[in-house]
Amino acid sequence: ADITVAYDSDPVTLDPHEQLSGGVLQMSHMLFDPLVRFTKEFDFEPRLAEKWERIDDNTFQFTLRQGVKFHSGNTMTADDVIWTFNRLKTSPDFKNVFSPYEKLVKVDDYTVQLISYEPYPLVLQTATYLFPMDSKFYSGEVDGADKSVIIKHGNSFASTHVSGTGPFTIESREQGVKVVFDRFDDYWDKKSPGNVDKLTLVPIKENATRVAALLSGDVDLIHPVAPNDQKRVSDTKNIELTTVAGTRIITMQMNQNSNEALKDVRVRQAIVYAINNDAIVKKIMKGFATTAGQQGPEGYAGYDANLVPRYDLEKAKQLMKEAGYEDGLKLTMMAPNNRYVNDAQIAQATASMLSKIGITVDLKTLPKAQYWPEFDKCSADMMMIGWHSDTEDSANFSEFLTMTRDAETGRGAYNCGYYSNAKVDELVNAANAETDLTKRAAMLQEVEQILYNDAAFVPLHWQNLAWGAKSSLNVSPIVNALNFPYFGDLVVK
Amino acid sequence: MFTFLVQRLFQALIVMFVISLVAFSIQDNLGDPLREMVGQSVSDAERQVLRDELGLNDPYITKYTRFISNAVQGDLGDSYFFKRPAVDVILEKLEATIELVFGASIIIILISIPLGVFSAIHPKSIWTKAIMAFSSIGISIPVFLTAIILMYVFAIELQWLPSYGRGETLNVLGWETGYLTKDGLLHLVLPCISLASIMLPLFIRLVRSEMLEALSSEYVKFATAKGLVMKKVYYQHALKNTMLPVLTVGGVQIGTMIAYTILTETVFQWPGTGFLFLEAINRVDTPLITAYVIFVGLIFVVTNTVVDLLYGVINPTVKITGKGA
Amino acid sequence: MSLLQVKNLRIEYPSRFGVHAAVKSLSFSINRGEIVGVVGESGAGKSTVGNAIIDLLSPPGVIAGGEVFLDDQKISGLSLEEMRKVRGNKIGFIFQDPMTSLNPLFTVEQQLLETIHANLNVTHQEALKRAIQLMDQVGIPEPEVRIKQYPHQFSGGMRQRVVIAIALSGEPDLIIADEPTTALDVSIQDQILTLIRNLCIEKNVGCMLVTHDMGVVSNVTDKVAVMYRGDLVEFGETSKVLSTPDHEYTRSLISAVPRSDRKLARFPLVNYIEEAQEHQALDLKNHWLGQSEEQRSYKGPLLNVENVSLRFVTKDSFFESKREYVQANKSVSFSIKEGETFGLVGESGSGKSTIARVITGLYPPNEGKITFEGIDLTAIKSERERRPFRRQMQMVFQNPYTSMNPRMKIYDIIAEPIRFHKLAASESEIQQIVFDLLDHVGLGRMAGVKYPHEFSGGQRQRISIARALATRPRLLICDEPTSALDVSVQAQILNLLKDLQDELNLTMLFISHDLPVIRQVCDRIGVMQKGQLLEVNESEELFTHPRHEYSKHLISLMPEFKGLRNDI
Amino acid sequence: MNSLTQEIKAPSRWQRFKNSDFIYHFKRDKVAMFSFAVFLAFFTAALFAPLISPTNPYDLTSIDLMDSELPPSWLSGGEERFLLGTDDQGRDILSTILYGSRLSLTIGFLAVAVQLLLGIVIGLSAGYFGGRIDSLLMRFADIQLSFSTMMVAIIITAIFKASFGAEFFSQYAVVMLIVIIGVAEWPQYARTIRASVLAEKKKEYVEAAQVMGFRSMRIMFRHILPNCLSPILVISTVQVANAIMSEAALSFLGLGLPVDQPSLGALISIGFKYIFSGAWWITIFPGIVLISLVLVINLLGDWLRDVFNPKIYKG
Ligand SMILES: Nc1ncnc2c1ncn2[C@@H]1O[C@H](COP(=O)(O)OP(=O)(O)OP(=O)(O)O)[C@@H](O)[C@H]1O
Ligand SMILES: Nc1ncnc2c1ncn2[C@@H]1O[C@H](COP(=O)(O)OP(=O)(O)OP(=O)(O)O)[C@@H](O)[C@H]1O
Ligand SMILES: [Mg+2]
Ligand SMILES: [Mg+2]
Repeated sequence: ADITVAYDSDPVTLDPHEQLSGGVLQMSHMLFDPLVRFTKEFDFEPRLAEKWERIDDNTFQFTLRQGVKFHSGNTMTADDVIWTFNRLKTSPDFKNVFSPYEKLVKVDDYTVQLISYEPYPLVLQTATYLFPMDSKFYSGEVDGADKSVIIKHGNSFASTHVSGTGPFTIESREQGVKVVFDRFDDYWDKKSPGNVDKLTLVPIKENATRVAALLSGDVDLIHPVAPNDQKRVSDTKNIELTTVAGTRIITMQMNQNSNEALKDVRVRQAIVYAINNDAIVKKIMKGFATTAGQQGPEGYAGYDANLVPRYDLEKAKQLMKEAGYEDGLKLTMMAPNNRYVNDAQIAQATASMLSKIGITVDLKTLPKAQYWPEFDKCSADMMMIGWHSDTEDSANFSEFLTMTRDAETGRGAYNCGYYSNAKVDELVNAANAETDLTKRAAMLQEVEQILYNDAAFVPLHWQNLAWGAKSSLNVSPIVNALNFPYFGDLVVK
Repeated sequence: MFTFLVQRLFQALIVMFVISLVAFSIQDNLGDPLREMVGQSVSDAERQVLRDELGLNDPYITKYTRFISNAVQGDLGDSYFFKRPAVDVILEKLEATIELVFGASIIIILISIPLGVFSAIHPKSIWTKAIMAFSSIGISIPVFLTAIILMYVFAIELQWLPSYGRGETLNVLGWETGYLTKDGLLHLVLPCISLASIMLPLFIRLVRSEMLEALSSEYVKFATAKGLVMKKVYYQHALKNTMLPVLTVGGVQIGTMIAYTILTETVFQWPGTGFLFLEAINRVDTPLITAYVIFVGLIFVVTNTVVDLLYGVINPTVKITGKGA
Repeated sequence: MSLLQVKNLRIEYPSRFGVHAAVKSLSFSINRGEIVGVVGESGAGKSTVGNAIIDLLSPPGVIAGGEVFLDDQKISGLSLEEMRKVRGNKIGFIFQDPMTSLNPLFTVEQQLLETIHANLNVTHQEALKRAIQLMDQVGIPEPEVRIKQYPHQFSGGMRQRVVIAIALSGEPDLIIADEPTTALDVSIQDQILTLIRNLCIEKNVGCMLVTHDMGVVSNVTDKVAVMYRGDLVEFGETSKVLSTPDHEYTRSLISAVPRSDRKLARFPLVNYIEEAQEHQALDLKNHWLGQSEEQRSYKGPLLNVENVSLRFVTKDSFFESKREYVQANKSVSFSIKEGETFGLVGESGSGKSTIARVITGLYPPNEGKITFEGIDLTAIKSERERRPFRRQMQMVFQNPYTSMNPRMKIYDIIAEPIRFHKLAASESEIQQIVFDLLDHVGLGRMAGVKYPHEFSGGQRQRISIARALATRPRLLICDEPTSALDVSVQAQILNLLKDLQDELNLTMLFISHDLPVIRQVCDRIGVMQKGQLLEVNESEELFTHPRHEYSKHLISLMPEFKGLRNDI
Repeated sequence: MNSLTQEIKAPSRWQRFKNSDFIYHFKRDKVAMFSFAVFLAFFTAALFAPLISPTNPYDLTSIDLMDSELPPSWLSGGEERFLLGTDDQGRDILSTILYGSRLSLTIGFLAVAVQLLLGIVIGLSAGYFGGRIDSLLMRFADIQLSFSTMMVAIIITAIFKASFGAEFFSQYAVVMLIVIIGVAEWPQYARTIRASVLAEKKKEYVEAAQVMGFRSMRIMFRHILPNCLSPILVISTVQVANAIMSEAALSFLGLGLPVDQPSLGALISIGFKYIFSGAWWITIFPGIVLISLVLVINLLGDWLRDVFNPKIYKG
């Protein structure tokens, strides 16, 4: 079957290692295959790695699938995987994910061992980022330039040429207009029920247009679907809405550096108590989000079901009084207005909720291009940030958002709250070296508990993901919370 | 005439130079291009390396001289996103925009002139009132809404017309045109109407009001006395005299349309320069933004030169000379 | 059966200050082959009648009563399309204001051809031939070249002739000509009147000829209608009306005709004034106009024009050799003494208006210089230095209508220079002066609240004169200042100018085609042809013993008024 | 409308004004009077918004998210408190329209005034003086045109932030918006006026004025300008609507008014997203206000144009 899919943007490159972004990963899952991939339930599903086992604390062994062909016709072997791993280590975007590993060693043609410096628990998570590339195809030179080089801001061989193992090959690509994918005839996964022969991906930026394109039948599948349009999409005959609880947390950080009052835990708590997550989710997100009381969503290691949102206006007022801010205080707040779903509205609603406990908010919303420089400077007392864990793991949130800022290690790089708690730092670091997953989960849960008590930040919600598609498309089996639909497996009736 | 053109060419260069200077000085206020290039977990040190590679950390003067010395060779830098020379990217997207603007202009001309003339000739007619009321409403409905409403009616409810994109195009002498295929034409309808709807009210009003002035003139009276068919009196004698301001506004608007078809192109996902510009702004693709603004400056100089030349053609008392005094 | 019949026509111009009945109850008729002259006071409603006949009254004018018949068919109240068929084809119309009648954006050729095509069924070639022939008939030199040009490249008289050519091009049965020859020199005027005359005889065409020139009336018309304040006071055979007028107004009108045979000290004033507008002779010593500011120590000629040449580019080109020019002035030199009136006569298109514009600094000359009181004006660069001379030097434009800002009221038009040059102490004084000036040119104060387009041709001309006088100039350049005035008003105005001259030593450059007027007014006269000044002579000398061939030719053609002259 | 003070100071002037053609024609034109009345009604309603509006939508404590997207009171689900319903944040639409009009009208009119001022001065000078001045000014206009309102906003904000600090900007947001929108769009006027001037200055009345010795300024403003008025009026009426919507677009860029104080334009833009998801009232009611406002402004503009053209007879 031939289908047309409309996204809000198209992949910036064909090189899977150039940029760690949703778009590139979505593309990677179509043109390449990872060693393992997540299932809907966050379990791991073997792909190019048939089997895996932990050899010791620092060593993890993968057995590769045999008879897998690249688009070029070459056969995939351990050499390709090692080549890919080495390339990843040089990629500015991915090297961070693979920094715990020392090397990938070849045992035989179809067996490799991943050696980490320290005991590392998240090997399988990182293995989802390892999409073996065709080392022969990508080696050598064209026009005097190395084919394998990764260039972010200029042309490279890899950014325009592809040879992967994925279910699709590129037929044509017109950047910003469309990408046409063709089914790869020699695709290894013969068991896959997928029957899409040709998939055209078009970027449609405007929410309303994307929905219109679906409703008018010009495209078969769209993503994302804005909360406002979801009802309309699900109400339309022959069109179905598929939603998945998402993993991107939306938070507000409270800058202790810029505002004296926010150093006081009671003020922070008051703010958290004053904010009605339910109302935001219900009214602004139209129910297409999950209210959050912590960083990681359900299914993540650190998730603690007891840490629920705590909206209590009286309590909030009480806390303000205790902290000596009975007469209220002034805060500045900044939020992007085109980054997250309904970001500006959420910020506005938050501001208005805070006004109920006497906090006057000077709110400013900006387009993301202007917002990020402000965020880098932590310009306001409260700043909105959403975070999606690249490793689908609780620790990642803390590493970037709530650990003490440390320029050297890069910890707390996005911690505009300047929240700092030695215990949290210690627990997260320990968890990252703990291979016993139960123990590790306990540690991460403790972290969440501390953050909860300290009101380190204001958790708002996890954004849901939504796809709208013609009923003939069997979408729900292939979509997941990670937002990498496995189009290779898509069944069209 | 010749001197005039040479002078204009020279002026165009100055204009482009000044624009580049201004565009360059505001670059830092547009946002951080790095953000759009790297993932969230990339460390600060890595970013600095990239910045150095891109020359973003150089002092302003260095950056600007580098830019200018490349620019004289026709190289305005590579787009970060497209990874190709910005000029090429713009030229490539220009086709789509020109086709869109062309279609919209045709609609505007075909509608605004007859309606404007009609409402000037029959100021008391009920139709005139309807036209004027419609145009007032038209002025206040933002193009975004017009576009969406059109899309909902014609694409979703009636399913007569496609909702987005350019459709099938035909390559004629290196120009991808949508005017020669049925699919391409269908795709043109809604965007062109939306784009036209922004300017239509203005032009109807402008034609009408200038026409009213012209109709009260003696030469129109004399032309009537000569026994000419009234159509000729209105559409030749009076209309030509109304053309100067209409042409001027037209010139500016055509320039503006080519330049900022942003909204229409965004709504209809039209792969043209307006959309390109908006995306460039969102992605902080500074080389592309700079190249684009310079390019727009050129468009304005060119359209205004053409308009100035046309003044001379339309109104022989307006002299076009290259003399500087 | 008469060609045109007008019955009880009444035309009104309503305004916020009441309804003005421009024509009260008018009836007359024109037969085929007949020329009916319409004369009368300026503002009497002559043009209004003409416009009403072809249903082109300028708003807010309305036909309040009466009917018009053409060939016994009622043409008043026809539908737009039916009326269109009458216009151009049945009735050829020449508007009073030739300057504004032509569309500035079309060439003369386009405007002529479209008329021919609209009314006659001919091929393009034939039409073009006819157009060129017509241009030639109305006396435009080099018609093949000139036809390609735009109206602004024509002189006043030439434009008037183009308008005539257009009106005649549709072979109409009836020609309504509203002062068609005001801007034409006598020889061309003669040519055109002969043309019309011949049309009437050969093609049996009727003609309504509005004119102020009593000479023309007596020479070419068969019948004459005399209008006074919206009424037809007399209508009959020309010879009868002129020799034995019934109405008092006709009589006084005739008496005011300037004499062409000898010079008088003052113009005879019309003594028929219905509402006795008591006009005391101007007591200039106590009048604002008499309070001059200048110290006059300079002794030489006030104005000196030396070797002035000016050419217009008619076809521009990058290459010098390919450019085409019209030489409008060729080495013109003359000088005017203080208190003198210098007349300029000559062929239409000979460069008279151009030299006037050169003197006022509107056109910088290509060669030569202009000195005013010994100061070289062409050397002055800045507008600021020039300003004092501007005030001392005023001009009445050949076309009063276009020279007035259409969006300003008459009061402001006249008051503005006084205000600007601070010639009056207070606003009330300004008001006094403006009203005074309006009175002196015979318009009355109520004229102040109106806009230029609400006036008749002659009235506009008077406004223009009033404006020029408002700065109390020392040199007044008059380009055809009285062409649209009936003889009675003309006499009044010219007397006013004469008074000013006597009292204040006002210097004048007087451009006119009306030779009798020139003879009455000027001290010395220059004769121009094709951009050159052919001869400069004392006024009486020129009329009695012209030196140049062309001067002789001109004077011989001066239309003679053969009316009663029993009052002198 | 400061007539009251003038009456006391100079009764004669007031008298003259009362007798002027302007007032005369105004009194006789029902459409003009009606339009003016409507305009005045909007104007006063906006001016006295704090007194007449049911709630203060700019006071965050008074709004509740739980009240959001309520339909107008006469529809099912509507509430008595909110006559025209509420927006996405729970603001009363009626009150927001009243408060928002105040901002939008101020910005719309003053920004157009700035555009007019710049456009007229520059266009007149370019057309009248011609030559080098013309080239200079018109190329300047080309440069200006190349930078969209958005870019101009970025430039001007950057300049002001650099020289006065960020605080200043938020404090004087309205002034800044007027300057930004005013500066961004003058070339349209300048070019139109220049074109008219090019045609007008060749006319004889201008020559006559020159012969009178009038200063260039006077000739430009007093003589030529009134004759170029009709396209200016047309563009102005359109520009008011444009300015109101531009302001809304700028606030999206974070360059305009604070998001929690939506202007009329902003309210309309907010509502776009909801128009097909049910809550049409967020856009429609303010939209109707804007349309009627623009309509009466246009009617007044047309009327003014006729008054200023003495040749057009006004029954
Ligand atoms: N458009 C108008 N509005 C108001 N009054 C007008 C208008 N046109 C002419 N009038 C008035 O009507 C009267 C007659 O004007 P008309 O032009 O017919 O005079 P005329 O006899 O042709 O005079 P002249 O010989 O000076 O041309 C004048 O008093 C004039 O002021
Ligand atoms: N702007 C111009 N461009 C080109 N040629 C012009 C221009 N103005 C005048 N001319 C030409 O210059 C010549 C002299 O014109 P001018 O107006 O001085 O004549 P005139 O003596 O006043 O004639 P008339 O008595 O008919 O008014 C004419 O041949 C005319 O066509
Ligand atoms: Mg007349
Ligand atoms: Mg002349």
